[in-house]
Amino acid sequence: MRYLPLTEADRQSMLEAVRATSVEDLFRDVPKSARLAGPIGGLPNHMGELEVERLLGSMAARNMPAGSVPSFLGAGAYRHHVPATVDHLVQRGEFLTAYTPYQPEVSQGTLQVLFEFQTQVALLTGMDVANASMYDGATSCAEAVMMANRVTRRKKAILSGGLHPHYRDVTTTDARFIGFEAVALPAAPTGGEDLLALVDDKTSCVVVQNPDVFGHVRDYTDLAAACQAKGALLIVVVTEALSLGLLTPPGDMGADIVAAEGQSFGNALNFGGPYVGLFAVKDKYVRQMPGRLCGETVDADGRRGFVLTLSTREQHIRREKATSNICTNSGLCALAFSIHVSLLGEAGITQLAQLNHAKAVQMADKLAAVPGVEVLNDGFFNEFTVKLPKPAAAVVEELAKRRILGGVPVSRLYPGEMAQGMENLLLVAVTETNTDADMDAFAAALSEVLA
Amino acid sequence: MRYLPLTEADRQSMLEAVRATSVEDLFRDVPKSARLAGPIGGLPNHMGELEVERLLGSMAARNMPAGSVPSFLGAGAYRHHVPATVDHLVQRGEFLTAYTPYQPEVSQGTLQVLFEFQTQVALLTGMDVANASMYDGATSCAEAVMMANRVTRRKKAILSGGLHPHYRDVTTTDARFIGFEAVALPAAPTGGEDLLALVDDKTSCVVVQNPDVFGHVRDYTDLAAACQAKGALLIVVVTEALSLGLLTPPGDMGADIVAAEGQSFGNALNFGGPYVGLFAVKDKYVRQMPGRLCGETVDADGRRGFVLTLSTREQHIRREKATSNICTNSGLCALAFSIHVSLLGEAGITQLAQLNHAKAVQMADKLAAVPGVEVLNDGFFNEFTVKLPKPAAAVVEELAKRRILGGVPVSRLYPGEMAQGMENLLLVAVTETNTDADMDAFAAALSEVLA
Amino acid sequence: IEEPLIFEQDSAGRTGVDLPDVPKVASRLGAVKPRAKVGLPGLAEPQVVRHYTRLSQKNYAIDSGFYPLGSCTMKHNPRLNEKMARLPGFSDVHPMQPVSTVQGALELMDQLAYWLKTLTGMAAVTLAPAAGAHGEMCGIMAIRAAHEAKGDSGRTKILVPESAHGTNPATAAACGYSVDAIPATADGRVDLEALKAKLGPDVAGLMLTNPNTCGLFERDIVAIAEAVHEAGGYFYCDGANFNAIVGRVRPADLGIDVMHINLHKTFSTPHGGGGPGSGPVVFAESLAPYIPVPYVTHGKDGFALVETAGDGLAFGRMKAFHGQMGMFVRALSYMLSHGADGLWQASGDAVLNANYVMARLEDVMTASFEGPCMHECLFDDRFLKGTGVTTLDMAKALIDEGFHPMTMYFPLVVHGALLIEPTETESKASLDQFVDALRALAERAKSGDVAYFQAAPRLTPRRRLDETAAARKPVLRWTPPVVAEALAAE
Amino acid sequence: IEEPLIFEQDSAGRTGVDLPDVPKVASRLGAVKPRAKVGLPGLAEPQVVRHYTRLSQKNYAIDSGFYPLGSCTMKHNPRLNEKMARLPGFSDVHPMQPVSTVQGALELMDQLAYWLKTLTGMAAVTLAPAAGAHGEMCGIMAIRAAHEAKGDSGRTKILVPESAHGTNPATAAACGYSVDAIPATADGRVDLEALKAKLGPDVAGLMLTNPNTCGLFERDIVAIAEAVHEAGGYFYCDGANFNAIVGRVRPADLGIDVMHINLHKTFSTPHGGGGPGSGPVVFAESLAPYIPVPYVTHGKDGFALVETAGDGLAFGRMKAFHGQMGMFVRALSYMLSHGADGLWQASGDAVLNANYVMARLEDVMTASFEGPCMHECLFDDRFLKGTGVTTLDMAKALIDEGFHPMTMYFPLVVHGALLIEPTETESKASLDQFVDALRALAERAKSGDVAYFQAAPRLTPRRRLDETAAARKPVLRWTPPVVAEALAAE
Repeated sequence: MRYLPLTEADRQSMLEAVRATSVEDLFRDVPKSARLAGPIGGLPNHMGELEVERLLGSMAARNMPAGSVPSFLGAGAYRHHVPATVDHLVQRGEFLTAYTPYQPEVSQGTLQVLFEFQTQVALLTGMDVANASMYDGATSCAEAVMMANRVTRRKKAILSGGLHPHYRDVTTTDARFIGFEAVALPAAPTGGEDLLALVDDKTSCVVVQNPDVFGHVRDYTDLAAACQAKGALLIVVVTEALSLGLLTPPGDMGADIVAAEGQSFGNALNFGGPYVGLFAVKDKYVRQMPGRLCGETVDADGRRGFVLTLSTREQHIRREKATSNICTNSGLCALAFSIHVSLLGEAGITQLAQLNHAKAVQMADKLAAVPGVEVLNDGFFNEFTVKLPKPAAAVVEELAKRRILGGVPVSRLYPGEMAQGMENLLLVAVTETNTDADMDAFAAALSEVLA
Repeated sequence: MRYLPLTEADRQSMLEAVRATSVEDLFRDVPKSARLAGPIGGLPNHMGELEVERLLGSMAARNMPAGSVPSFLGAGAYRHHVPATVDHLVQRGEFLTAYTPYQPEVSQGTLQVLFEFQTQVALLTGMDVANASMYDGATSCAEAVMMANRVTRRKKAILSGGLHPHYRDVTTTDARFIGFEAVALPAAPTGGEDLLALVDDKTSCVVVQNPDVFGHVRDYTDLAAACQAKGALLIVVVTEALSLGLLTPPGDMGADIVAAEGQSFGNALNFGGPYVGLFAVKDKYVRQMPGRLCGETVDADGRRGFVLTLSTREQHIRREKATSNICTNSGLCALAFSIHVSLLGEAGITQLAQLNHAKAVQMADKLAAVPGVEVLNDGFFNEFTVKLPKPAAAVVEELAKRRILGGVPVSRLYPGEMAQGMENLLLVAVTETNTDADMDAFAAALSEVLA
Repeated sequence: IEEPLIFEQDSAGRTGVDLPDVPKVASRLGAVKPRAKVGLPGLAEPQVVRHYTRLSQKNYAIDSGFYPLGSCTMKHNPRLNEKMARLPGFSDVHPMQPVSTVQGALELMDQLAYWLKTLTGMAAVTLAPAAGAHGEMCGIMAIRAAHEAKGDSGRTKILVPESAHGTNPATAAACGYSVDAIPATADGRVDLEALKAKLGPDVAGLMLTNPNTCGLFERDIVAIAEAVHEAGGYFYCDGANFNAIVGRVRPADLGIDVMHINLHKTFSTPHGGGGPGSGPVVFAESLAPYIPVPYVTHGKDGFALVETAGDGLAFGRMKAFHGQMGMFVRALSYMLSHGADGLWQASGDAVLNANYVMARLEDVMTASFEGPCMHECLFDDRFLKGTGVTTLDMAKALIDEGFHPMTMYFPLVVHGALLIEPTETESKASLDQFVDALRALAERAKSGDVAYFQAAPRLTPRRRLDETAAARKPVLRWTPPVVAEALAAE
Repeated sequence: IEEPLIFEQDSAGRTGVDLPDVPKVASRLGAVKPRAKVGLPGLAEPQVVRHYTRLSQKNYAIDSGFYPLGSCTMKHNPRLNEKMARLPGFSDVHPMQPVSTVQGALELMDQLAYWLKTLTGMAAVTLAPAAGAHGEMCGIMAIRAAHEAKGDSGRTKILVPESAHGTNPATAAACGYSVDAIPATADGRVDLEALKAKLGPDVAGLMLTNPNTCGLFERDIVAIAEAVHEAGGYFYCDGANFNAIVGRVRPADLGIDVMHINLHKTFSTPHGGGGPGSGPVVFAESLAPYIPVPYVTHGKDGFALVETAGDGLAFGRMKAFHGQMGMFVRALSYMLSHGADGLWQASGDAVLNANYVMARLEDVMTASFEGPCMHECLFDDRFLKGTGVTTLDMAKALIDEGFHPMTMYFPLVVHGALLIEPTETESKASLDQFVDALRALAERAKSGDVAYFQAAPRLTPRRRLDETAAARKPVLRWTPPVVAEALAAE
């Protein structure tokens, strides 16, 4: 076994040192009935690299990589071009195979990265401070609601109909088991909901999204002020972090908490994970924030250094009184995010965001020109909703047969009855990875399928 | 430009510091007539990563990767499975972006690798010492001949007809320009040449190959002794380094110099390069050896360390009196070789070599069963020659249309008239990467093509 | 050379990417204006590469040395797994592609589920949880769902041993349960009688780690399970220490109802400086219906995904999309590489290594409990008594010897704990080196050289850091110098 | 922690690979017996990863800091290039595949050739040479072939300036020419009159580096070319310093007949601790027919390969197969990334950076010649006169400041040379840091602190190594302890 350095001779001499007759002897505290007599049944024996590559390679080959065809999928996961530098650096063993930086003297690399990451997230969201990342955008959203509950000592959250339905689901799952109320408004493909009307003195927070799940860009400045006037917090969710390169950030609108998905920077699609949740708040809420935090300090010689801090909020110190049970972050994904954002810089992120928007505008025009297709959005960033003359799910299957991944049917996000009235809606995302030829191929194929 | 850190503001302040009015001003020593007025014509402007990936990706897509089809190509380049660890470590910036280790205090990593590499090569070839690598096997062979000329102060080399024709060409090219005689015997697909008869008192060396280019395994023990008795050196070439895991090594046969291609360990096919030449000699010839050498020493505190040594043989010290003009080695390829060999170890290399041989035996039997096909070899390692009832080049083209890379036609190696009488011969190599299904597909397709 | 923050390397207009020109179209942002400025620094690519390379060089990692962190299973992370996870067929697949275009991805999830169920003997598995603690949450949700389904609303308590990971009580509390601690016996196990005394109709379940955090196998585990079941509760096992028994003992055979598995511990997906993890949860028949969506099924046209809870007993999503796919690929690659025979050997070697370390240290340090231990061994600070040297000092001094410290001050059941987990991927030579270093330090501590320990570490990029100051006035981000000055002047 | 040799980590039977069982067939090795033993050590994969990771950490590299080695062009190595070279369509293609299956590979070679010809203004190019020195060999072979074709056998001499790279005379000598050195003028250029005096019917050609190794542009280059041509010789240019002028000056416009190009310098393919390099050679019309095989042509069915010299003027192979394909991909990736505008900027920045370093150091160190310099600047050791500190000492002290030393004692035309090449991929901040460190060291040297310098470096994995002892009794390989003992006892 290539991963096991002990030789039979080592094992024999070590057994002598531990005064045991066999390795099995060391398992003597296990009830005899539960001890297997030898390697477990029902599984193959070990394989070499070549065989593993063949087996997993054949599974991989049964998928259609988004990059191998014109692809316009978004809905909370975006295909952006990640510079080669990012993955190279992420794979350095010193980052990849390190643990949580609990021993700061030998973890300054990871810690400085986290400090820089926190700053980048704060700048992008326009907030005061950010944590060192969460599992993903959806759990970040649910944790934001629970944090609002703690801050306001109230237990009712209002979830906008523009919130990504997976984020809504995760929050309502938590609501059910953890015990708070989550009022989820129906999907609002054309907007027009009156969130403020639902805010009462039991309401801890209102959760909105920008751009919302249908791609609409909103200004929540007034809503933020109104919520806060009623003692509730405004939580703004962002699923396409690149939009923060172009749009007024939630912090400038007055958001109390921003919960976002950071996958767009540095992270591949990965069939949905691992991704990286962003979590940023106003200064005054720092000590109520869940998750890990890195802070600046000095060492015994007075030199600047970094440590994990405010750990008295955390489960490993506070146990049942912790702000959350979370004890990992998305370290590597946060590193990838941070490297990509560092490469882009101010100039790059602005141009990339503009490029995405301009291409989306072009695509929207091309699709609007297809007979029977209507673009629902006035304003959008790089994703918008079109109304087709047929159910979108079937159209998408037809497009896939033509080797085009033509967007996410809204009915996929709202299964069963919830999709009623939205069966014909299709979410279309466009990024810098889509060429003019991709866009033309999509429009042409759609014309064909709808003809 | 993503690779250029100077900003316009930097440039202005630096121009002031150097008291120049413009960057162009710094080029004032260049004759005005030769100074371009601006970016050169005929070339595109800079491209982003995504565009470069598209352009090069489209070129890559117009090739048929050997791993994507059943592939039986050898003739001096072999497709082996390289563990993922190898490429991961080779890409570490500390190895990849370091220079030749002329400053040993900050290059102990590269130096220890070279010391270990030299030892591995010496062990594999059965020789006393090895250098830190050459460009490839063919240049290694030519350098071996020139070294033999220096050692013997003679100027005639006898090249066996079993020597890879590229190796022969490189040696005869050098012979033409550098000024020595190279007597190349005709190709010997079935052996039977009398090399010793050609050795006279002007002969510096005899160059043989094992297994030879047609796959025959030879014992050169008697030849070595006979050459040495006549004052000539025996140079043994090895193009498939993995064979050293199973066959009696040249050192045990009495070879004076071993020149080999190391690509089989750690290095991809790369359409022919970069590869890694191995060069090993008897102890007494160390100071006549070309190329870089790493040696053990101690530092100012008495600790073991490594340095480049015997550099008085080299061009950067000896200039026109150097043993060769070589001033690079194949550092990264040698590193890949060394890591792969370290992973294999004694047990792995033996098993891998046995596996290659056993599969080749199976393949030979399958092909021999195809009507009209004859296997020429009695003994072979992982490559053998078959005689087809038709010209092999056309057969190989037919097989390629069926998406099988069915070996190297001997006529490809011996262009034009040299191929006479060998048009129907095909070299077939088999490695651990060939599955039973690959082998059956090859035999079936060959039957079909020959039918 | 010190490495400044990226913000301190800023030059306006500089960038590390080149992008095509933006097509000239009228922008259609709706109500919102483009923002004026983000405030990010501009660096060229060479600077970025050097920045992160230099930062990485300030980290200790498994690749650079022995990392004997107890309860963390810092084993070798094969590069094959990284390579497999980067196959475009896995990494470049969108979670919302038509299922007809992701059959291989679903097959991989199905295969991983099969391995996990087979190795644990369990009936069902969810791959959704993003980490161990998330898996705990999932398990406790399932327990609550099961009691709710039976209409049993009186169970408000979860029992948790004193030695539990901090996540256990945090999870139970987060799910609205009160937490009742169970004491340990003198031999480091759960006190069965004390447990029985606390069991009753108000107990929803027990959360237990096995092997426990003292590195010991809970000998009475079958009796514990029976007692919990008899009282109408469910038995949750924290699977963080599964590495000790994987391939040798099936948790289902111990009476466990539900257990999470840390793919980033037992199955070697990298820790990555703190994540991402992946925490699948396996369920016995008793709890199998109570799992979150989504999950993979075999449909008539191949594999299908169930993405909504509907009217069944399954409950809603725990995260967006389908789980940590990238980690699934790595874990399955690890499993296939080991196979049944390799896992048997791996858990055996993990336990042998830990016992070897314990045996070689027990004359100079104080082992807390009698062996055999499982995959980790526990010492307490009695051997430091009177020396003035603390557990922390020992750990920091160990850094200067070239090793990552062991886990300190955990578990809480012994004083000044030092918990050492060598894992199966360390060689005997590496263990011997570590043991020799620790023996020398123990001798040195006993010789009275307190100053040496208090000044450690000396050879690191930073010496001991002031954590108190960091927490007192938290500085959690970089601030532009002018702003920072203004703030300081306030 | 010291990292032992792999041979010192051996355990019998251990391996870092798993292979399928060997099919049971009768072996058919012919006359030769299987060998009994190779003698390689057995390590498991985790040990191998750690070994090479630790070794890498003992290296200085561009990725970790500034590497101002003169004449070596240690610029940033983009990772994009590495990624491109690993596309299976390039990396997993066998050199002897039917040409119908490698059209993309031939297209890439053709494209690279186009870029090289356009950038140099030359008529032809060979991609075959494996490195710069190999390219020199190729160029001199072409010169010899051209003279031979003309039946001109009296040309036995190659002129080489004193400041030439050591490879130049070595190459000329290896090709059977005698080498005649040309002196330099006081301003660091070739002495045109001295050159003219040596030109005659016995001169095959001139080998010149331009910009030369003093970092200066040969102002008289056009006159030099004319003189050489007039005398019936050819003008070979060592292209190692092409980075100074790439995209701004075409060597053909200077009268050069043949020049090699180091893809691993100008076009950023990595140095890799000493290779592999790649040294394509460009030829003016005068020498274009005299190139080695193989080369790519446009055939009627796409691209074709000419693999044999045949009866033409082309000559035979210089290496097996078609050249350093992996390096071609990287170089073209670099070229496309820069484009005409980026290369213009790059050479400009390279020269600006060098002049800036020179300007900032000239008051404390002694610049050998007046500027402007090109891409590198040259100092000599006059500023150290009387301090007892040598050029070597300065270099070693610089290591402790976190920098790789500059090139020392080369070129030979000045005493105690320090040759600094910053390249275009260093930021101004990085140059300032370097300059400040060097200024401080120069001051320190002048202050008389010789001991400090002689003890440097202090902060490296090893302090100064005994190179004399290494050469006196060379130990070039590990030997098993028993054997080593026996040898020592002899």
